[in-house]
Amino acid sequence: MVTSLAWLIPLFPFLAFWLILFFGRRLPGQGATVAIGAMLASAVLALVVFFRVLGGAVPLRSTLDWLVLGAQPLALGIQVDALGAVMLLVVTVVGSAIFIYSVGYMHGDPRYPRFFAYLSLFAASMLLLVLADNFLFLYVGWELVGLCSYLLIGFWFERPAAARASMKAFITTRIGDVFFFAGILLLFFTLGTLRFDQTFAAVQSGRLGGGGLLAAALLLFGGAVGKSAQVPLHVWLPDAMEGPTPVSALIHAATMVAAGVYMVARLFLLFAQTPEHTALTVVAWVGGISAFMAATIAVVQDDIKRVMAYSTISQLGYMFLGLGVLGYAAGVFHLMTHAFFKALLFLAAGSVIHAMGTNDMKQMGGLARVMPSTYWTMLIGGLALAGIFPFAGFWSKDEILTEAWRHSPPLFYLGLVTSFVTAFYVMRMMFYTFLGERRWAPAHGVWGQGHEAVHPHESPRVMTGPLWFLACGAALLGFLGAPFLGNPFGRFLHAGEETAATFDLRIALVSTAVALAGIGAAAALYRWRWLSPAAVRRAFQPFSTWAERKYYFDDVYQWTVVRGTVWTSRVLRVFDVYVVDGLVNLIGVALVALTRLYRVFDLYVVDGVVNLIGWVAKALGGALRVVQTGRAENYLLVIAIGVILLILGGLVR
Amino acid sequence: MLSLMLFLPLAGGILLLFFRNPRAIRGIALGASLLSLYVAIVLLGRFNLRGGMQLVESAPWIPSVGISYTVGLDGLSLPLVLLTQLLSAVSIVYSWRVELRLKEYMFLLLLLQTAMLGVFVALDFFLFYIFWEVTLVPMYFLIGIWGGPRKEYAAIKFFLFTLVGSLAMLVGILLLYFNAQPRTLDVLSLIQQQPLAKDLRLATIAFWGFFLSFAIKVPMWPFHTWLPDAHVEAPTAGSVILAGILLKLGTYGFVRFSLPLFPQVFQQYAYVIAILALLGIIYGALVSMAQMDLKKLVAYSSVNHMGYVMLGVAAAAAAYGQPAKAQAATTALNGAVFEMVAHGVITGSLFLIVGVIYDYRAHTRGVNEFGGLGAILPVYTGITTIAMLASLGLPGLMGFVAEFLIFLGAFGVFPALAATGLLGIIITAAMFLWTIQRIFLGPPNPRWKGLLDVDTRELVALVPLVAAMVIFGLYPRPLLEIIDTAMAAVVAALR
Amino acid sequence: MPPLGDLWSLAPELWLAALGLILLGVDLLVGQGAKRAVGWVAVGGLLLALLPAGGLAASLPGGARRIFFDTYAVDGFALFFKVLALLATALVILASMDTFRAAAQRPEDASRFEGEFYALLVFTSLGLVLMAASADLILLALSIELVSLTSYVLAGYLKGNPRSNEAGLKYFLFGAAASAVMFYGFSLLYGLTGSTSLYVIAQKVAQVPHPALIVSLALMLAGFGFKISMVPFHQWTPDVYEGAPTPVAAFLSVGSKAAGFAVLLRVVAVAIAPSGLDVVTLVAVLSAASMFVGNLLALPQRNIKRMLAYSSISHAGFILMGVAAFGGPFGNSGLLIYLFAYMFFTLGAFFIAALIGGRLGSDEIPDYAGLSQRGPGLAFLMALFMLSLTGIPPTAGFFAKFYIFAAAIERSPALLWLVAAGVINSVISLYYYVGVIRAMYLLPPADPTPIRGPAALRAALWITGAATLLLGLYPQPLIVFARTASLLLP
Amino acid sequence: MTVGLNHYLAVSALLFGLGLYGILTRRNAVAILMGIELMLNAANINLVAFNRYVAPVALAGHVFALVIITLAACEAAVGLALVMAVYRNLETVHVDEINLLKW
Amino acid sequence: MGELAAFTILAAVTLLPAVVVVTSRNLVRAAMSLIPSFLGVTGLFVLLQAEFVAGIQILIYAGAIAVLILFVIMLTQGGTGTAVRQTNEQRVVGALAAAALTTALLALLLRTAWPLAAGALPRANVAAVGSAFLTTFVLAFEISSVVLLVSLVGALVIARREQ
Repeated sequence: MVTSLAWLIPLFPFLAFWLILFFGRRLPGQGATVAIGAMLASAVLALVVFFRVLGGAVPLRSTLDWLVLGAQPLALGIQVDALGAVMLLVVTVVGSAIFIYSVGYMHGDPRYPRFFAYLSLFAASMLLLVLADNFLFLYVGWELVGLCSYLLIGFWFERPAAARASMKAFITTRIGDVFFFAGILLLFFTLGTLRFDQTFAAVQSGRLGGGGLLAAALLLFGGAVGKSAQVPLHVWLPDAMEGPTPVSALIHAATMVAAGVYMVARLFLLFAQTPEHTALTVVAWVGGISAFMAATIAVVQDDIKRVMAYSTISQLGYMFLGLGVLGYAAGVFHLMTHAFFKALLFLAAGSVIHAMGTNDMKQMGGLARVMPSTYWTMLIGGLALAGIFPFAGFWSKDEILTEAWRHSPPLFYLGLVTSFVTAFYVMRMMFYTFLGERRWAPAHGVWGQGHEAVHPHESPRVMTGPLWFLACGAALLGFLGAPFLGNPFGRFLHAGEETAATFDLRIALVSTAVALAGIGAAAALYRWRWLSPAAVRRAFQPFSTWAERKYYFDDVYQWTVVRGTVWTSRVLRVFDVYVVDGLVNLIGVALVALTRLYRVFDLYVVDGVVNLIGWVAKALGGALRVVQTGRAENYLLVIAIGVILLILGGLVR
Repeated sequence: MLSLMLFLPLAGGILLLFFRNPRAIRGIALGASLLSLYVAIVLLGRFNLRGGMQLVESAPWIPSVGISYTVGLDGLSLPLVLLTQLLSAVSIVYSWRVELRLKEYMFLLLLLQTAMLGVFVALDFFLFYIFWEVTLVPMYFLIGIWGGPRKEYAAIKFFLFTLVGSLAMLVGILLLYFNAQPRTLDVLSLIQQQPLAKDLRLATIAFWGFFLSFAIKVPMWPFHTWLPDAHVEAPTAGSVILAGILLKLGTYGFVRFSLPLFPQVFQQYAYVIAILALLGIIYGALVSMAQMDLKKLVAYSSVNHMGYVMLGVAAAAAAYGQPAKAQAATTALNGAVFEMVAHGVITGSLFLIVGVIYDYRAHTRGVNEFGGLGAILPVYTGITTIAMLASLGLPGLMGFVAEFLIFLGAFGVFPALAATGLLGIIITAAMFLWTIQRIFLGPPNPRWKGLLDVDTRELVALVPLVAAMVIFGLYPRPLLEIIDTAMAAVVAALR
Repeated sequence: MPPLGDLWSLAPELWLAALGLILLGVDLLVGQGAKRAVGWVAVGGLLLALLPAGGLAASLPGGARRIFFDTYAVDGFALFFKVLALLATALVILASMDTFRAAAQRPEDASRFEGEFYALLVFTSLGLVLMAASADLILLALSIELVSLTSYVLAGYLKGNPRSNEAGLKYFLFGAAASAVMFYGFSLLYGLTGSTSLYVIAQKVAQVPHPALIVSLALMLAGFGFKISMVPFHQWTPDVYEGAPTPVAAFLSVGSKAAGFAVLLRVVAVAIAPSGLDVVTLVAVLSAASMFVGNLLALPQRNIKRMLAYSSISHAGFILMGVAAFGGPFGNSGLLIYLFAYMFFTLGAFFIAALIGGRLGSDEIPDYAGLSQRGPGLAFLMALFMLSLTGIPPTAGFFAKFYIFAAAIERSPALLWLVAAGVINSVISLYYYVGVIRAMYLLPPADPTPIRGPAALRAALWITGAATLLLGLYPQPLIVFARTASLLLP
Repeated sequence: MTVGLNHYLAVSALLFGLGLYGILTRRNAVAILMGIELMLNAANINLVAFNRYVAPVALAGHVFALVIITLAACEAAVGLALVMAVYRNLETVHVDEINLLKW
Repeated sequence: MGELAAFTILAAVTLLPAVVVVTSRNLVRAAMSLIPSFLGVTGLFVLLQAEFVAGIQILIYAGAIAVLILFVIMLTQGGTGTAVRQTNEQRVVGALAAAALTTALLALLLRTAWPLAAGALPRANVAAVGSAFLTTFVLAFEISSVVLLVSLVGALVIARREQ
């Protein structure tokens, strides 16, 4: 019964999508009400399912014959285990908050209903992905999530930047997807199943091991790298900020990027079975490097959303790092807490942008007084991100660092440095935005006298409400992983097993100290102004230039992959017109030249076998025509020669 | 019943010759087409999923030569018949506004419909060949009379290319005929007899005869050069039928004839054919990307998609005699046939979409001349986006299921080739998204301010196709179940 | 004295001879304005001749006979060609009536010898019938010359027209030379076997020394090749077809070609084949050469009659494929089926050319532009004939080609190359046949006035059109007829 | 040495060759016709000679020769009529000047 | 011996005028030369005991055909006279082709083992030919008459002027 209910969880938003798509403005609240209603209904169902799982029914399953192959139905379906239940809750709850917030944020947009339709589809796809008990559904959800991000990033497609960004996002992630797909194919080819449980069983029984398994795992991880924007496929994420802010929140918190982490977590058993955890080591290092690199780039961004974007890459890196060092629970825990505080940060940033009409932090300042709700909630989010006790981020990040320390000290140090940088850029952002002097001119009445003329205001309730709700989550959820409460989250995730991860006070202290140092450094530069940021920047040459140029990833891709493909395709087109088609002609022309046929034929004939026939045949015909002189004596001669030839031919045989 | 379905359109076509009133002509054309579609649906109702070849109707025709009129349906032909019916009806609806030589136009469309249906249901090689060739004639006229600026060139090129192949196939058919005991042109009994199994030299000749015919029709790389010309110059309905159905004749031939009749030879050359398919996949996608003409772009994407189909077929062929690979072969074949239907629906709708903007609105197909249409034509944008997404293989839409199955199966046989083929998926995605971006996104181009969105007639033509994409994309089982039994039988026969 | 029964078997021939005389007589009786009546009498008479032919057919299952001391065959094969010749002649006469009417408008083409024209056609038809049935070299020589002599006259019939003069003279010179060469070949064959009877020759030919036989064969082939427009004895064809009155060209392309093939088959495939010469390869090479030369030369043509002439050469190549494939159920009847089918669509195409030529005063293909609007029925029929000439189903041309390819493949895998040549040539031929369709359907008319033919011509056209389609869709009766006919070839 | 078949064949072949030379090199249509007549005569010599030496019992050769003589007469009549018709219109009987029809 | 002498003379009478026929620049002389050539052939026929054929040969060839040809040459004066070139441009090639074919004929025919049969021709030759025409070749006889009739009609149609 409950498992059948689980089908409804993605179905509600999916139906909402079609409803809104077709009936749009005629629906209550121009479709927003439908979308939110569906989302809340899903959230309620998710809760029901969650408690069911909590009650011990693990995992819940339900299958459906999606197609038949060789007269055998391919039974595919959904399952809910602890991981799934947690993710369902995160997606539906955070999603609901973002939906509600959007009502305010998107107010007055000409494609308002469309926006909610896409959001619903986005949520539905993500929920399908989470519920999948097999690679196919996982992949379907995975791709649909990508589609929705494409649609939503490019929602304001009139802006060329948005259109470009949406395409970049889709194609970059699709490159990852192809690896993912190849991984699926490899697994299906060797194991003959698409179901997770059967795959795990087969892997554990050793039917696929060693290099094959490693290859499969790495291919699958390739998908995660694309989806979760890890180095080197992270380039799409910052550009994706061209989408409306709620979209960014949804992408960064609950759906798109979380999918990659979720996938690795879901397939953790498979990754863990690779020889000497090689696959996990790769995961961890990719995560660690992404975390550090993205954090350093975030430091030099002036666009408030881009700061967030790089922060997301960085935090996702943390999650992978956690998973990679065998901190299964830690990674997933961070995924959950991050969902809350990052959604919060984005929505708050959206609130700021909504008020200011710009993304540029350098044109803000002193907003704390104007928009207190936003300020305070964002501060909570910021502290959670920085990993300050007792906010949610502290607990999850701490757990990851503890695991790292136990399994890979170099990664621990990398994480630690990153945590300093994280705290630094978060506070830099807060100082730029909310504190200090105003760097904007108050409005003088008529809007449009210049871009400085803005009138910042607190956002409406429909936007601040979700902010506060998420702030509560960001502040309190960490305690689910608190050691003194017995780490209930970890136990739940491990289905009651005793977990190895334990709290290490020394690490907690060190990381807190590092985070505080980061905050202090930020304050020193941007609040107390002991040092000029420019001077610091110079001091850190060439490091800072690298960070500003985003480690040149975009440039390299532009010059190699993008131009490479475009040029190849152009060259091939020319090739197609002139060579493949022309080759036959060439033979024709050569033949014409060879036989010295002097008739001139239409030069426009540049194409195809038709023209081979055209050229050669007409040329031959022209040449033969010369024999057809119209003079009887020639004809008679041909009779004689013909007879002679026939005699000769007959004799020779 | 099957014959009724088969000849209804032709009967309608002949009937409308006696009318002058354009409305009557259109009405008769659509009526005949829909009636035939209705009969097809009735037949679908009678179709037994496990029944193999069924609803067979047979009558002696030219007994002296062993030719009979035999038609029948199985899981391979039924989906293609339905596709034909659907696209033909859609084409007639779309062509409602054609005024130039309307009577001839509708007659040719209906004749074409009968011919295409005939190819799919014929179970006698002579009958098959007649229908196969008859498809060329109306198409020649459709391109030649109602086509674009280079219509004459495109029409004759199409005709010549495909005729080369057809005649090569005729030689193959005759080789089969004379080696059968007793001599017959009945497809089923020839498949059962395997007349050329004992003489591989002749079998090879016959195989390549068939191959040439089908490969030109598909078209496989490097026989594809007729396709862009024909597609671009054909009128919209012509392009729809050309891409949606006529290309399928080739792949249908591979599955229906080449695979069961010459399994050994096909296996021998499967790798070569798979490489050609792969070239088609990547080449088609890349060349399509560079096109500035929307129709050409869609045309080259067909080269890419038909490459997938051929990859699946080649994979199945390579699995001959290897029971261990039977599962992969079945999967690949299922995918290939599913892709035939999917490509028909998707590319058919894409050509309609191009027609909508070109025929009655902008009168240009230059990809770069548009921009920002998304704000001006929201419905049109939506439909186009769905179709293009389906074409690039987005899950939840029809194209994905097909590509998924093909790769799933092909990977079991040609891992390296299949993996390389995945590149095509990326390029196709990039190509279509870039196209969407250039046409629909960005600031609205003031030049197109006054364009009207899709009208009812066009919606009636497009919605069934889009619905099919979504429905079979989400739940492919009904369609796949029909296909699967037939494909399992083909593979079983290969062992 | 020969038994009287022999005369009964000769009833169609006798009736034709009588008909010719009757026509000459009727011509004297009717006035200058009503010469068409002679034509109608001729058509009626020819159809009447089908009756005794039918009676013969009924008596045939009793066995093929040789009458007049084995010089004349009364067999299915001969009967088949009788029917073919009678039908072709009747159709040509139907079409000629319009040609004379149209020619009367142009002073250089006007002729007051319309009645004699029909009589000569009937005599030619008699010649064709005799050719197909002659089993003796002497009779062959006579009947071939009967056809030739009348044909020379018919080709040059428009005496005021220099082109017709030229066609007649060229045809005569070429034909007379070819005949002289052929007669020399006949004389050698007689010397080698001591008999003029084909049956005796067939028995004795196995002992004949090959070099001399080759010489004889080569010399004879000049004569036969001339009749069937086979390369390298084809060169008169385009000039004569272009210059001759169009119905005459049609008649040459169908009637004398068919009879030529009948002779070729009787002499080469029946009488010479037992010698052990590799006749198959020889004929196959000639077949391929004819196909290629005919087709390649047809490509650049703009004059419809010249184009059809070259097409006629290439079709001779296709039919020769049937000669090469002789032997076996397909091979024996392939040639018959091809010729019979070919008759209808070739006649049809020429008739339309005659009609258009008469109306427009031009035989240039570009002048066919927009015919689909000026005469939809005509254009449709012409398109049908063109497709049939190419061999596109469901036309008679397709079935004929199918059958002849089948015959070649059945004969021997060694003939596959010839089939391949046939395939290539079919494709080449599409190009120029479709050129006509293109002009009619794809190009706009220069002058939109409708074109309609008179009733007689329309009847001829619809008969040929219907036959073209019917034989394509349901060739079974034709196959039965042709197979029975070929079985009875002794 | 007696006269044998080969003697006659040699004469016949030479006569044939002369006739052929005539039709190949003459430009006057009537002259070409004369060449053709020579070739026909060559055939007749063959026929009669073969009748004498190969098949003396029946007289097929003689009959054949007579038929060919008849045909030669007919050809001459028709051919010369055509030459006259051409001459009337074109005022030439030279075949290399009669080529309205070509290619 | 006498037979050989007769043969040689007749062969010369046949062939030498024939050379004139095909080479003379004067067409009247060429046509006139036809007559001795035809008479030579007649002589050969006699030598071969074909008296009836010989008779017809004189009547038709030497009598009718040669005269007819002369007649037409006179009528078409444009083509006669020594001033006009009588050979065409392909004289050399034509000569070569004729020579080649003649050589081939001589080489192959003279070397052939003909199936020579002993036995003599019927004595009463003329009557025998007549009876052959009325028995075995009766059909040929009948057709010959048709051919003659048709040629006559045809020649008349062509030769007569249109009004």
